[in-house]
This record gives sequence, structure tokens and C-alpha cells, in this order.
Amino acid sequence: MTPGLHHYLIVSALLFSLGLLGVVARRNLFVIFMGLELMLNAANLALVAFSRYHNNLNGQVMVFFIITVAAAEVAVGLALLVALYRKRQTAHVEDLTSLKL
Amino acid sequence: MEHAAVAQHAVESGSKIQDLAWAILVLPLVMAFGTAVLIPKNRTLSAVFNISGVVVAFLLSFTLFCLFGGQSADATPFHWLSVAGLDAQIGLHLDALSTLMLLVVTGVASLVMIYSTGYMHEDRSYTRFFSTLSLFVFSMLGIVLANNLLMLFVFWELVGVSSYLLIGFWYEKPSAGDASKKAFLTNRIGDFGFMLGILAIWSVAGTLDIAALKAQFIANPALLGPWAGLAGLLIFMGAMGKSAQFPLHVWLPDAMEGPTPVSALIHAATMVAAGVYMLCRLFFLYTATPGWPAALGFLDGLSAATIITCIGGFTALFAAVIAVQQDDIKRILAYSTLSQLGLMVMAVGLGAKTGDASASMYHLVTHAGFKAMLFLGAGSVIHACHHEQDIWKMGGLRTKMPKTFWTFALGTAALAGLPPFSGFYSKDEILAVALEANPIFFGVGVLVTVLTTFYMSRLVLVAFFGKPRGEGADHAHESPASMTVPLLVLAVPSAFIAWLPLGEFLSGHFKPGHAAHGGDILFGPFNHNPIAAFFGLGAALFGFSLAYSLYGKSPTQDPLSPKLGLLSQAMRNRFYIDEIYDGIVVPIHNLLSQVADAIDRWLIAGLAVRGLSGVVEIAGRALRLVQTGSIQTYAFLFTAGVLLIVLLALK
Amino acid sequence: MDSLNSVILTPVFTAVLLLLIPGNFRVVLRLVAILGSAATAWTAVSLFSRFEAGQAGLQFESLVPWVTVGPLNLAYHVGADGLNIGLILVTGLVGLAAVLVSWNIERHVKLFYVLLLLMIAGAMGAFASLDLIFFYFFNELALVPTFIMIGVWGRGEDRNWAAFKITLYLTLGALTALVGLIAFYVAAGANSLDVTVLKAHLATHPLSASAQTWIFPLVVFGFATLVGLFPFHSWAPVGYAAAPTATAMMHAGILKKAGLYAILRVAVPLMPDGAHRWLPVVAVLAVGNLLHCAWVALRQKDLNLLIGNSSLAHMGFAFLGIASLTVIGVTGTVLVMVAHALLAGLSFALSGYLESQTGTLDMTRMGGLMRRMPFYGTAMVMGFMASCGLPGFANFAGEATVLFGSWKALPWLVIIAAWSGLIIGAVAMLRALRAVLQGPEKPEFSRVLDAGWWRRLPFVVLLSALVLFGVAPGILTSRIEPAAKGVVAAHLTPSQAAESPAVPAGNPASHAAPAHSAH
Amino acid sequence: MNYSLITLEILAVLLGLTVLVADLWVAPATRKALGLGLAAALGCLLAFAVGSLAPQSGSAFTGMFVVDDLARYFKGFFLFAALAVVLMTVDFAPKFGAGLSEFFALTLFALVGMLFAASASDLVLFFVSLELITVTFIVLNSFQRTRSVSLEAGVKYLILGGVSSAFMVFGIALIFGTANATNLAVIAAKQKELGQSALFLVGLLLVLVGLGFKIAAVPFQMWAPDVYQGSPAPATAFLAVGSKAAGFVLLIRLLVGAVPQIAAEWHRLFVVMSGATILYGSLCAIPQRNLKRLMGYSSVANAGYLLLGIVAGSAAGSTAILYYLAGYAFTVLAAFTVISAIANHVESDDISALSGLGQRSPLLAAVLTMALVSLAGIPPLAGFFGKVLLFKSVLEAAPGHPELYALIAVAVVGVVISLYYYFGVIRAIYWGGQSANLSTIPVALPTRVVLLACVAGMLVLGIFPQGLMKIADHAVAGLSHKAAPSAPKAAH
Amino acid sequence: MPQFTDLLFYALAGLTLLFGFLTVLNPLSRNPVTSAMFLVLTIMSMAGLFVLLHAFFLAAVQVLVYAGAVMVVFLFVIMLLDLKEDERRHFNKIAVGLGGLSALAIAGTLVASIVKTVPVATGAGRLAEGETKALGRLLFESHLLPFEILSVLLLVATVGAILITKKDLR
Repeated sequence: MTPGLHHYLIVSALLFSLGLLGVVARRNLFVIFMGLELMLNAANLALVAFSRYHNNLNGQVMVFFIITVAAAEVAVGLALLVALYRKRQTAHVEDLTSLKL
Repeated sequence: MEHAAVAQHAVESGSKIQDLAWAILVLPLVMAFGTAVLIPKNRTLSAVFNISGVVVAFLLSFTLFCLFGGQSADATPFHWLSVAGLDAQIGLHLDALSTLMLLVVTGVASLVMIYSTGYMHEDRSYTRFFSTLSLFVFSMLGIVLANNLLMLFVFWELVGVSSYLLIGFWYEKPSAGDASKKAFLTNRIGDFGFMLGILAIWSVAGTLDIAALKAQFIANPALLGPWAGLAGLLIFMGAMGKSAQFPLHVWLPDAMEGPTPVSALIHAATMVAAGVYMLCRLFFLYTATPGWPAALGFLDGLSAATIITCIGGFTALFAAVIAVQQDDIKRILAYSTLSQLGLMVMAVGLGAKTGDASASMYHLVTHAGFKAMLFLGAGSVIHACHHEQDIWKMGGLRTKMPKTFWTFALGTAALAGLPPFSGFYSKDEILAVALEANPIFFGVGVLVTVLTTFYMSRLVLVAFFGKPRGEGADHAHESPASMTVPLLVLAVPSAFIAWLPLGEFLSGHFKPGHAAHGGDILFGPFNHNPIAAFFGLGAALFGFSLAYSLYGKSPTQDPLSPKLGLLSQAMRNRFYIDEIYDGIVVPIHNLLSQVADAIDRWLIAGLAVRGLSGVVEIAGRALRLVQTGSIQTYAFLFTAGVLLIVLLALK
Repeated sequence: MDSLNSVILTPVFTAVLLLLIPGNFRVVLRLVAILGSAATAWTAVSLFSRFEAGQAGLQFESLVPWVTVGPLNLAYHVGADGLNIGLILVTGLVGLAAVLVSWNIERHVKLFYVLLLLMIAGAMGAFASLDLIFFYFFNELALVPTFIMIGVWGRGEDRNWAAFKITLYLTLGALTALVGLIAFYVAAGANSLDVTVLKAHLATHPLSASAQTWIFPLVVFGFATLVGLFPFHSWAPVGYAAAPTATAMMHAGILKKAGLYAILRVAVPLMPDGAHRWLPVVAVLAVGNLLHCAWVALRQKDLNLLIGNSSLAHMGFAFLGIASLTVIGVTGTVLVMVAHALLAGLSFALSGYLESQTGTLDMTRMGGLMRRMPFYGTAMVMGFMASCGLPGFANFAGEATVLFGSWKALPWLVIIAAWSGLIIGAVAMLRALRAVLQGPEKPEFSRVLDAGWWRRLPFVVLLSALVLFGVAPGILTSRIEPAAKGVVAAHLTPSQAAESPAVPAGNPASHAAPAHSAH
Repeated sequence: MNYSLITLEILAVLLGLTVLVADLWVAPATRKALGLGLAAALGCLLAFAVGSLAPQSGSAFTGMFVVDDLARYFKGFFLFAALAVVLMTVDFAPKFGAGLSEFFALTLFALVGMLFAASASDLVLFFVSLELITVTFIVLNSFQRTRSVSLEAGVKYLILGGVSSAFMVFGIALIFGTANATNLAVIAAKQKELGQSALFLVGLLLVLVGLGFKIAAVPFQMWAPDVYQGSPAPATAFLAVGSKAAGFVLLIRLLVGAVPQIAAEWHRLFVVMSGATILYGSLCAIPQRNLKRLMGYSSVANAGYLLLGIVAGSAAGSTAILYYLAGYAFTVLAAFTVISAIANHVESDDISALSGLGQRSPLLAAVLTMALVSLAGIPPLAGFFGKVLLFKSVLEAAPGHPELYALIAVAVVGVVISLYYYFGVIRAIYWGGQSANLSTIPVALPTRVVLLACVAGMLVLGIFPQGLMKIADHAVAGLSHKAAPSAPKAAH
Repeated sequence: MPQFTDLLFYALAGLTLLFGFLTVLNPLSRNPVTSAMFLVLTIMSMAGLFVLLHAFFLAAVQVLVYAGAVMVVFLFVIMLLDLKEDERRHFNKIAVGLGGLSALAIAGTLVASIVKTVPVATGAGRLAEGETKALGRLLFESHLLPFEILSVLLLVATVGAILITKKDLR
């Protein structure tokens, strides 16, 4: 079958779910973070596919923005994780439960 | 604004001589208030003040009595409260009943107050006593003068509260406190019925004015229709309270905890007579066509008057029986009062058949005189014996206090119904009415007369004759003039008031134009109703001889008690009526209040409120367990939330 | 005539003035507070005396547009008629008394008086307001002061719980009523919450019976909670028992009446169908007040709890009068409200003074105090006698009027009410008098002092008002009656309407009424 | 294209850059002065934004950026919030040590994000401005990097914010794919046919997820209590006021402005969300002892009340949201100003730390009390009238929708419960517990200014609602014009 | 008749998903470094998909920025912190279960709505060519504003990253 928008979107949806799986299932903050990246990438894939099949380049512009935002988020996020690791010697969500109830 | 309206009204109609009644009414109030506010510390001045107030009231009453005699007149009223169909005035009505009653009240009150200057001399609350007494006089006069039902009720209540204050005058004595409470509450039960009666009458007749009501009743005796019987009985409940009719009689004996002058004025002469007075005033209710609502169909054939007669007769007999075995001088008098009130009430009920309650009213007047005198005499005795009230600890007082003795004996004779003293004539009227109406109640009357003479003779024989049996009696001596003078003054009317044509005067009120017996007053009874007169006299003599045979030899203990055995025990314990109240009525109310309190405490405040707040708090504590602090949990819940809203939105 | 504004603003300005005075100038603070409340009281008295009796319609009106955005049209609209002029008067008097009895407050004097004056202003505003949003606004003004006052100056271990309980209950009631009012606003479609506007609007565009049927209970039960209608009453006794004297006086005396006032002002006249449908329920619940609360009062050992419960029992009369839907009954209710305001103020002032002297309100520990405190004792006897409905005090006039007004409509309830008022109430009150004043003097109270001249003032003020209105209730009824006719105008049958001169025969409201009640 | 429309935003960015650069020359001791200067500049901006010189209505950047009454309303709102936060920070400075000017700069950049959000009329701008806000707040929340709770708050915001962004981005992608446009005006024009497309609806829902996260509505509320508790007080204040308001302005633009018909069909969803949010926030706050965490739950509950306006789905509902938000801003800023002022003296966020505040600082005690009272919706403060408007808007919509009555009942219950915990704090202030330390807490002048401004705001909004009501009404009126499907110009 | 590009799509899509799965839930290694490496591979295969979609510029950006810059930073930080301790921790089975469940549900929802809405055979019509020039025009003309805002965002990220990681206060 000739792959079309339909297929790209399904791949994108599955990729999104995989990212979500990482966020929910993993306890290492770095991996969780990577899961987030996967989710953003899934959106990128969907945008690019839409962009192509609807002949609307605006989607690609949006992808460009998303990549930038992701980079910024990664910068800040990693810095935060470093600071946290320095303070607590951990990058594990289980050790981050002093704020609760 | 209201005052302006009243003033304007007065200007329009011009001030009338009957407006003097206002002065009579207000004077004691002014005295009471003035004493309490202005001179609460000045003993002499307060006594002078209050006595003069009442005396002036008496003089004014006398003036009015002479001026208006048997006719009726109204003083300028003012609107107390007037909304839509409810028009309650404060207005004063003068007629034979009220003017006569004015005289009785102010007269006895004046004497009692004078007497009190001696009796209460050492009391530290001397001024309070006088002002409260004035307050009482004011309230009582209000009842006497009231021209409408609501005003009657108002003063009815005020009398109740003055009596409360006076019974509880020595509030430091626990028994006085309890007695005052009991008196007020028992009266309140009567008032409850009274109020409902007023409501029932008002809702049908649309007016509260007694004269207007009377006119309506005359025009249409079946005015109240099925409500007639109930309304009559409800109104009578008020009288039951004030006039201490069975089963609301329990407060009166206890009320003797008050100072003796109070007992004389309130619990012998005036307040307790208010019930009878009210029945006489609203007599038209009882002569109306009887009727009962469907729910009370079993009462068909009876009238309220019949029930009243029964209650009165029973009270008369019952109280007389109890009096026989009492040892406390004031309690004997109290039960005697009960018994006499019972007679009067019975007379009202019987009178309903003939449409004439004058016998009752007549007895009320005479009784007020001699019973007040008896109480004052008793007070004098108690005073002399250093507040000893047990007659078995007295004795031989005849010589030590002759003035007291003689007046007391005179009162006893009047009460026992010996001619030519007033009691004989008034009681004879009652017996005559009873004979005419219902022989059973005639029998009751005769029996009561026997018992009355018996216990009074017992009292006199034990307390005044023989030798002193107690310390108090040993050191007793005659009371000061302030006390004996009123006794002597009272002796005159109690002995001889019956020589005035009072009976005719009163019949004139009830049956205008009705021909009086006329003729010789002194021997009148023997002429127009010899059976009643002879039975009455015979009963009195029988009672006396019975008493003399038992107590003439000055025994140190009651010889009757062993003979009566258990009965005596029951009589001494007042047939356990108080115990029945204490054992049934009080616990029921306590139980109800306990249940209510439990509902409040556990069900509403506990289960509902605390429970609800607890549930909310637990819900909060449980719900926040969701906030585990773990990012993983949050991410999962977040995802679940996304799914949830997608489901909700897209179904 | 803008004096209605001045009774609201005087206490507010006094409160602001107090804020400017340093907290340690206690005497100055007290005097300023007293002067402020006295000025308020004086204005209230003068308003009352200038009020023209026998007139239907509003007097001393003043209107300032507040919010006019789009269709929404809310205004600060105050005015007096028979329903509220008496309440304004007693608010002034009880407010003055409450300030006077607070002389012995020692901690945070400034805060106390500021809060108290806010309560007075709130009550005044609530009674004067004709726009319901402002009514609500002013009524709620007292909530926070109540809470803080109970907490900071209250008494007893339970005051925490009591403070929360009273606050939550009152809020729940007020919010329910608020929802009802907003629903009413929406359903009426007059784009206004001004009672006068609503009345005129509803005369031509009557509210559907079904809407009335669900809005009426929201409004009425919401406000009834503020009054302590059974079974929404359990906040009151504990709240009052824990409250400082002045708060209890203001709350039990004045603020409680705001709920009743709102029912009379809004619910009954503007939603006649709802009233027909729901007032019988209210009447049945009033039995709970009359019997249940009176019985509960019997069991109390704490004087404040006794007063609190018996004051709830008195509210049964007020509800009864409303439920009767007669001119007499409603007039009686307003009378009861006025009288009970004075009485509750007096009662709590009495118990407050007692506690300041004996250090306790446990009646089982007291006794024989009459000897040491003759003036106080007399005042207490008078107050408690007024509470058991003794003629000569205003309460009797009110309760009797209610009984007369309700007899035909609700005879059984009248019987219960009479029993409650004449018997159960009397038992409770006399027991208290017996326990506190009568009996032998107790040595532990040998240092107890009678009220000095200065301290007598609040008692004298309240008692004189009680006696004045008891002796001449006509002063009040002549003012109330026209307004009471307005309240029940929609409920009168045509013949009754013709009888009452306040509602001319041509008035559309009276014509519309039978059509309503036909549902 | 009219670039002058973004004058305000440009000025704000420049101001942020100036602060960053100025930091190089300003001695550490005088950084507070920098804050005051910044506040003054923000004051000027605020005056500019609400004054007559403000940009006229219009749109720029191919309809992506609009300036209308709604935008102006929120710009004023955000500027005031930022101003208050900056002043509050001046007093809070010791806690931040050296990074003070960066904190100011970041606050300004977050403000820039909010200013753009207020004008965003295109999903791309939605996304970018929201991300600017999110990323800035990650830094602001973890600003006290020496406190591990602050870092934890930052991480939680980072991850959960990331998840929500991811959902939102995916949603935008789906919307873009189905509508073939990102401009709201275009979407509005097509909403009827788009309403048939499941993919579009899913996309819209995913965008709502992102906004739900911003406003902390159930079921996306989990982060709020933790982050509120851990973050430095000024950051929390800005988060509570600014970020939430940004979420709401976007929500209004999207739901009321662009897809009102679809929103009306999702009525049930909003009812459930609103009710659940109110109950969740209220219930969870009951046992709460930490003041900032309590404010977190309170913020959740308030999101629920604000959603009532969305549920109503009418102009009145949106007006109510705007009004309520304004009152909420004054109230929350006042509360956090007090909290941050106290934080300098009491090393604890626990409610018990407030004991004796009545004596220690009557001013702080009074302001906090008023703030809590206003939050509880009691007159004469702002919260009251806001709640009245919200309730009214829902009841107006209620006939025919019985579930709305249930929602109102839930809201009433929520208010009562909230009273319980708000008043619990008041109790702690005036009579709860014994405070060992009764020393006076000095209140610096800038803090005083903020407090007085907030109190004045609360009172004015409570007592004289007319002015702001009118403005809010106007702001919303403009919106419904735009919603009419005539406006769109070609987006590409 | 399947064309080469179609096969390429299936291959790349399969790889993307496989690498994606190995990134988040590698059953053989819990080491974040491994995850990071697989993420790089995922991104690379996605770049391939971009190429298939004629988004050449984005494919390049994807490889250069994402795989090149971002992931390097990732790896750098992970190695810097030396997260050995984490390897000892096992997967939380509950978490994995719940994660799988929610991922499945989300995937199901999304796929279902895609299947419902988007026809399998995308009809004819002009397909966009990812001309870089056109993209650049769009970026700097109609999307200038978001672009500029992103510059502020990057500034914030820079300042923030420095601030947060800075060891001691000045």
C-alpha cells in the first residue's frame, strides 16, 4: 500500500505514545526527558506530514519552532538536573518526593 | 404619636369622671416604680408612699362605687395595639362587679400594707416588699377594670408575676424559690388555656371587647357554635390556675412560703379570687348554648358550666379533707381557701343554670374579708411565736394575744358560716343555689361546711386554747398596733358586711330588674330558703361539736391521726398530688427535654454536623493522597486525565 | 432625607477613626467607639420618630446607581418602611449597648471596636437596603468580625469549633440564599435586584409558578439558616455561648433578624406561589424551634446556652407569623423581631456581666446572687420575664399578635407556640432565675459587685425600650401594619384586599393574586 | 503592517535586556535600587498600556497578533502583576543572593510571554508565547537553587510542563492538519465543518490539556501544590496570577472567540472539570498546614470557579472571568507579598509560623486576612462580586441544563469548605497557638506600597465594581465581534 | 506495486518506532546513555522520514540540531554526572504496566481518530515541496514574530541554564 498521510500520522501517534510510555514508566529523569523529546518529535512528524499533504509549509515552520523550543527546554532542563544532582546526588523521581500531600 | 392621638381623643370626648379609674389603676404602679427607682433605701418613706397610694386608690374607688353603683361606665380607652382585625385596647370598665371588687382589693390591700409595716419591720428588703405589693395591687386592679379579654390576660399575667415575686420574696430560702417557681408555672398552664380560649372567641366573634361580646351573646347565644364548650373550658383554665382549682391547685399551699401579709392579700383575698371574678365577668360564656366540636362529640349534652361545677365541687371537698390533717397554721388556711374557692367556682357553674352568679361573687367578697383577717391573724400568731407555724407547738395564745384571738375567732365563725357573720349569708346563697340546681352539689356544700367548721375549730382549739406546747408560744405576746389595728378594722366588714344588701346589689348586675328577696337581711336566709339555711347552720354546728369532742381537751398530739390511719397519712401528704406531678409530669417533660437535647447533641450537632465535617475532612485527607509527590504518578494521572476528557468530550 | 445613609456610615467612619488612633490609647478608643455608636443610635431614634406612621411606601429613600453595565442594573438603594424602621431603631440601641458592655475588653481593644462597629454598620446596611445585592453585601460584612471576635475574645474550650461552626453555617445559608437571589434575578428578568423595581416588574410579568417553586425554598431556607430554623439551628447556641458578650448581643439580637427580614422583604411578597407551596413546610419546621429548642433549653446548665436555645425557640414565633400569611401574623413577626432583638441583646448583656463577676456561667455553681446584686438581679428578672412572654414587655405584644394572626390558618401550631412560649420557656427561664438569683448566698461569690451606674446604662437602655414597646406596641404596629399589608398583599383574597386600605382595589397586584393562588 | 502594535512588548523586552546588562555595572548592594527602578519603568509601561497612548486596536503579522480590548485588559493585568512581583522581590532579595537582577530580567521575559499570549490569535503564537512562559518559570521556580525543594519544584514543573507542552503541540499539529490553518479567525470560520472531524476535536482537546495545565484545572492540577510550595514566594505569586491568567486569556480566545459552537457541545466536559476542580482544590486544602501549598490548592479551586465562566459560555461568563481574575490577582498578590515578607523573618511556610502575626505586624495580619476573606468570596472585597458574576452567568445559562444546578451546588459547597481552611489561617494569625517570638516584623516601603495597592484594589473591586465591570464588558464585547465568521483575512 | 520509497517508508517507520521503544524501555539496559544513543538513532530515522516527505531542510536541522547538538549535550551531562547508581534500580513493574496501559490508550485514541478522519488513500492534489527558500520566506515574513519571541526564549534558556548550574553565588 502506498504510504500516505494516514500512515505517517499513525507512526506519529505511535511515537507519541512511546514517548509517553517513557515518561510514565521510567524513573530516571534523563530518560523521562528523552521521552518528552520523543513526544515533541512525534508532533514534528505529524506536522511535516500534514505540511506535505496539505501543501502548507506553515507546518514546517512550526516544526522549526518546536525544535528550537525543545533545544531551549533541554538546555534549561539539563541545567536543572545537574543542579539537582549536585544537591541531592540523584536523578531519580523517587527521590524527588519531599513536596507532597 | 400614639400619646398625641390619645390626648386628642381625650380632648374630643372631654374628660369624664369615670376617668378617675385610670388614677386608681395607675397610682399603685407609680408608687411601685417610684419606690424602686427613687427611694430604694428609705424604709419609712417607701412605706408611707405605697400605703398612701393604695389608700388614695381605695378612697377613689369608694367615690366611684358611690357614683356609679350598679351602672356601667367606661373610662376613656387607648389603643394598645391595633392591626387589621385585631384591636386590643387598654380600657377600663366600671360596673357593679368591678367597683365592688375595686373596693375589696384596695381595701384589703390598704389594711395588709399597714399591717405589713409591723410584720415586716425587721426585714431588710422592706422597701422592695412595699413596691412589689403595689405592683401587685396595680396588676390586680387591671384585672378588675379590664374591659377586654386581651387586657384581662395581660393583667392576669402581671398578677402572676407579682405573685411570683412575692412568694419568692425571701428568695434565699430554697423552699421559697421553689414555691414561687411552682406558683408561676402552674398559673402559666392555666394561662395557656386562657390564651387559647381568647383566640377561639376572637376568631369567631371578631372582637375582644367584653361588653361587645356580651351584647353579641345576648343577641345570639349560639354565637360560638361548636366552640362554645371548648372556649368556655379554655377560659376556665385560666381561672383554674389563678383560683387554684384541682388539678392546678398545687401551687397555693406552697405559696404560703411568702410573707404572711402576702398570703393574706394575694393568696386569700384577691388574686385567687380573680379566677372567680373572671368567671363572673365572662359569665355570659357559660350561659350560652353549649356545643362541642366533632372531635369532642362525647361531651355532647354536657355544658362547660357542668364541668366547672364538678371541678369546683371536687376542689372544695378535696381541699377541705386535706385541711383536716394539716398542722401548719398557714397551710390549714390555704387549704381552706382552696376549698372556699372551690365552692365559689361551683356556685358559678350552678349559677349558669339560673343565669345568676351573684352567690359566688357574694361569697368572694365576704371571703376576701374574713380570710384576709384570718391570715393576718395567723401572721400575728406566727410573728409572736418567732416564726413558728406548727399549731401543735402553739397553744394557750388566747390569753397572750387577746386581740388576735378575738379577731381570729370572729374570722373562724364567719368562715364556718355561723350567723350573723358574713360567711353564713354568702355560703347560704351558694347552698340555696345548689339546692335549687342539683342536690348532689348541695350535699357537697353541706359536707364542705362540716369539714370547714371542723378544721377551723381544730385550729382555734389547738392553737389558742390549752397550754403552750413550744418555746415560741411560751414567749408569745401581743403584736404591735400596726398589726392589730388592721385586724380590728377588718373584723368589722368580715363580721357584718353581709348586713349590707350586697346580694341584691350583685343579682342586680347579673339579672337587671330582677326582684331581690328584699326584706330582713339578718334572717333573710331562713325566710326564703329555710332548708339551705338550716342545713348550713346545722353542718357548722356539727362540725364544731365534732372538733370540740376531739380537741376540746387540749391534747398534745392529734388524736384523729391514729384513728384515720392511712387516710390521715394520705391527707397529710395532700393525697400525693404533688408526688404525682413530680413523678409523672416532671419526668415526662424532663424526658422530652433530654430526648431533644440528645437529638441536638448527637443527631444534629453530632451525626449531621460533625459527621458531615468529618466526612469532608476525611475526603480531603484521602483525596490528597493522590498528591504522592512522585512525578511518575503525576504523569500517569495526567495521561489518565487526558483520556478522561477525551472520553467525556467525544463520548 | 439621607439619614439612613448616616446610620450606615457613622459606624464605618467611627471604625476608620479608631484605626487612626494608636492602639494603646484605650480610654480614647473606648470613648470614641461609644460616641460613634451613640451617634448612630441617636440617628436611628430620630429616624424612627420622624417616620410617619400609617403610611405605606418608603420613607427616607436614597438611591445611588452602583453597577450599570449592559443590562445589569444594581444600585445602592436604601429606604425605610414598616418592615425595617423598627429594626433600624433596635440596631442602634443594641449596638450602643454592645459597645457599652465591652468596656472591660482588655486585649486588642482597637481591633475589637473596629470589628464591632463594622457589625453595626453591616446590620444597619442590611436592614436599610432595598437592593438585594447590597442587602447580602451588608449582611455578610458581619461574618468575619464574628469569626475573629469569637476566636480572639471568646470564651470556653470549644470556641474554635464554635467559631468555625457559626461561620460555615452562616456562609452556607447565605450562599444558598445568594444562589436563590441570583436565580430569582435571572428568572425575573428585570435586570435588577432592587426590590421596588422587581415588584413593579413582577406585577406585569409574573414569575412562573414552577420557577417560584424551586427558587423560593433556596431563598427561604438559605435565609432561615441565618435565623436558626430547625434543623439548621445548631450553630446558634454554641456560637453564642462561645462569643464575647457584644458579639452575641449583635448576632443573636440583630443579625439573626436579617434573615427574617429578607424573607419578608423578598420571598413572601415577590414569590406568592412559592410561599403557598413552601410556607407550610416552614411552619412545620418552626415547630422544631418552638418545641425542640425550648426543650433543649431546659437541659442547659450554661446560661448562654440556655439563652441561645430559648432565643431559637422565639424564632419559631417569627416563622409562625410569616407562615400565617396574614397581616396580623406578619405584623406580629416584625414585632417579635424588634422585641427579640432587644431581648436577646439584653439577655446576653446580662449573662456577660454575670460572667465578668462570677467567672462562670455554669448555673449549677451559682445561687443567691440577688442579695449581692439587687440591680442586676432586677434587670435579670425583668429580662427573663420578658423572655417568657410577660405582658408589659414588647415580646408579649409580638408573640400575642403572632398567635392572633396565625390562629385561623394554623391552629395547631398556635397551640404548640403558646405552649412553648407560656410553659416551656417559662420553665427554662424560671429555673435559671432560681439557680442564679434565688437560694442561699454562696461564699465564693462574696466579692461579686452589682453593676455601677455606668454599667447600668446598657441594661437601662434595652429594658426601657422593651417596656416602651411592651406598654405601647401601637407605636410599632401603626408603622408596621401598612408594610405588612404589602407583604401579604398577593395572598389576600379579594374581600380581604378590599378591607385593607393600603392596597387600593385598582392595584393590579391584588387582581393578579387570585390568579396566582389558583395554581 | 502596523508594527507599532507591539510597542509594549518591544519595550518590555528592552527593559529585560537593560536589566540584564545593567547588572554588570550595578554593585550588589544597590541591586534593590535596580528593582525599584525597574518597578518605576514597569509603572510607566502600565500607564502606557492602559492610557490613551496605548496601541489602537488592530492586528499584525498576518492576523497572528491582535490588539483588542481583551488583549489590552490582560496586558494591563500582566503588567500590574509583574510590577507587584518586582516590588515584592525587592523585599525578598536576601533569599536570592546574587541572582537578583536575573530574577528581575526573567520576570520581565515571562511578562513578555504573557503580553504576547494576551494578543495571540494564532496557534503558533499560542505555542511560542506559552513556551516562553513555561521555560521562564522553570528557571524562576528553581531559582533558589540552594534549597532542594526549589529545585524539586523546578523539575516537576519542567517534566509535567513538558508533558503538557507535548500534548499541546501534538494537538496543534492535529488542528493544523485538519483545519489547514493555525489562525483562530480561520478556524472560527470553519468551525462548523471542523466540528465533524474527530481528529480536529482531539487536537482541540489536546490544546485544552495544555491550557488546563496552565490554569491548574483537574485533572491537570497535580503539579500546582508541589510547585507552589517549593518555589520562591515571588515566583509562585507570578505563577499563580500571571500564568493562570495567560491560560485563561488563551482559553477565552480559543473557546469563546474561535470555537463557541464546539465549546457549547462540550458543555458537560466543562461542567465536570469545573466541579471536580472546585471540589479537589477545596477538599485537599482542608488538612493542609503549609501556607504556600494551601495557596496551591486554593489556586486549583479558584481555577474551578473561573471555569464556571467557561461553562456559562456566554459573554457574561467571560466578563465574569475577567472580573474575577482581576480580583484574584489583587488578592493573591497581597497574600504572597505577605508570605514573602514573613519568609524573611520566619524560616517556615507552615501556618503555625503565622501565630502571633496579629501582634507582630498588624498590617501584614490585616492584609493577609483581607486577602483570605476575599478569596473566600465575602463582601466587601473583590472576591465577592466576582463570584456573584460567575454564579449569575451560570444560572443564566442554567434553564434547560439541570447539571448546571448541580454545579452551582458544588460551587457553594466548595466556597463553604474553602472558608474552613481560609479561616483556619485567619485563626492562626489572631489566636492560634502560642508564638515564642513576638518581635515586630518590619515591613519595607516597597512591600507596603504593594500591600496598599492590593488592598485598595480588593476594596475598589468589591465596593465599586462599576469601572472594571465596564472595561471587562467591553473587552469581551470585542471578542464576540471577532467570533463572527466574517473577519478572517487570508492567513497565508 | 510497491515502490522503493514505499518500502523505505515502512523501513524507516519501523526503525523509528523500534528505536523509540528502545529509547524509553530498553529491556536490556537501563542505562540512560543507551537510551540517549537510541534516541539519536530515532531522530536519525525520523530525519529519513522527513526526507521522504520532502522536508529536506528540516531533515538537515533534525540531524544537525537534534542529533548533533541537543543529544550531545544530553550525553555530555549524563556522562558528567556519572549516573551509575541508577543502573542498579530495576524497572518499577507497576509503573511500566501503567505506562504501557496509558500509552496504549493514548495511541488507541489517536489512531482511532486518525483512522476515522483521514482516508487511507490520500487523494491527489498538490504535494508541498519543502523548498528551503519558501520556508525561509515564511519564517521571516509571516512568522517573524514567533521567531523573534523564540530568540527571547533562547536568551532565557541561556541565562537560566547559567544561573541554575552556577555553583556559588557571586
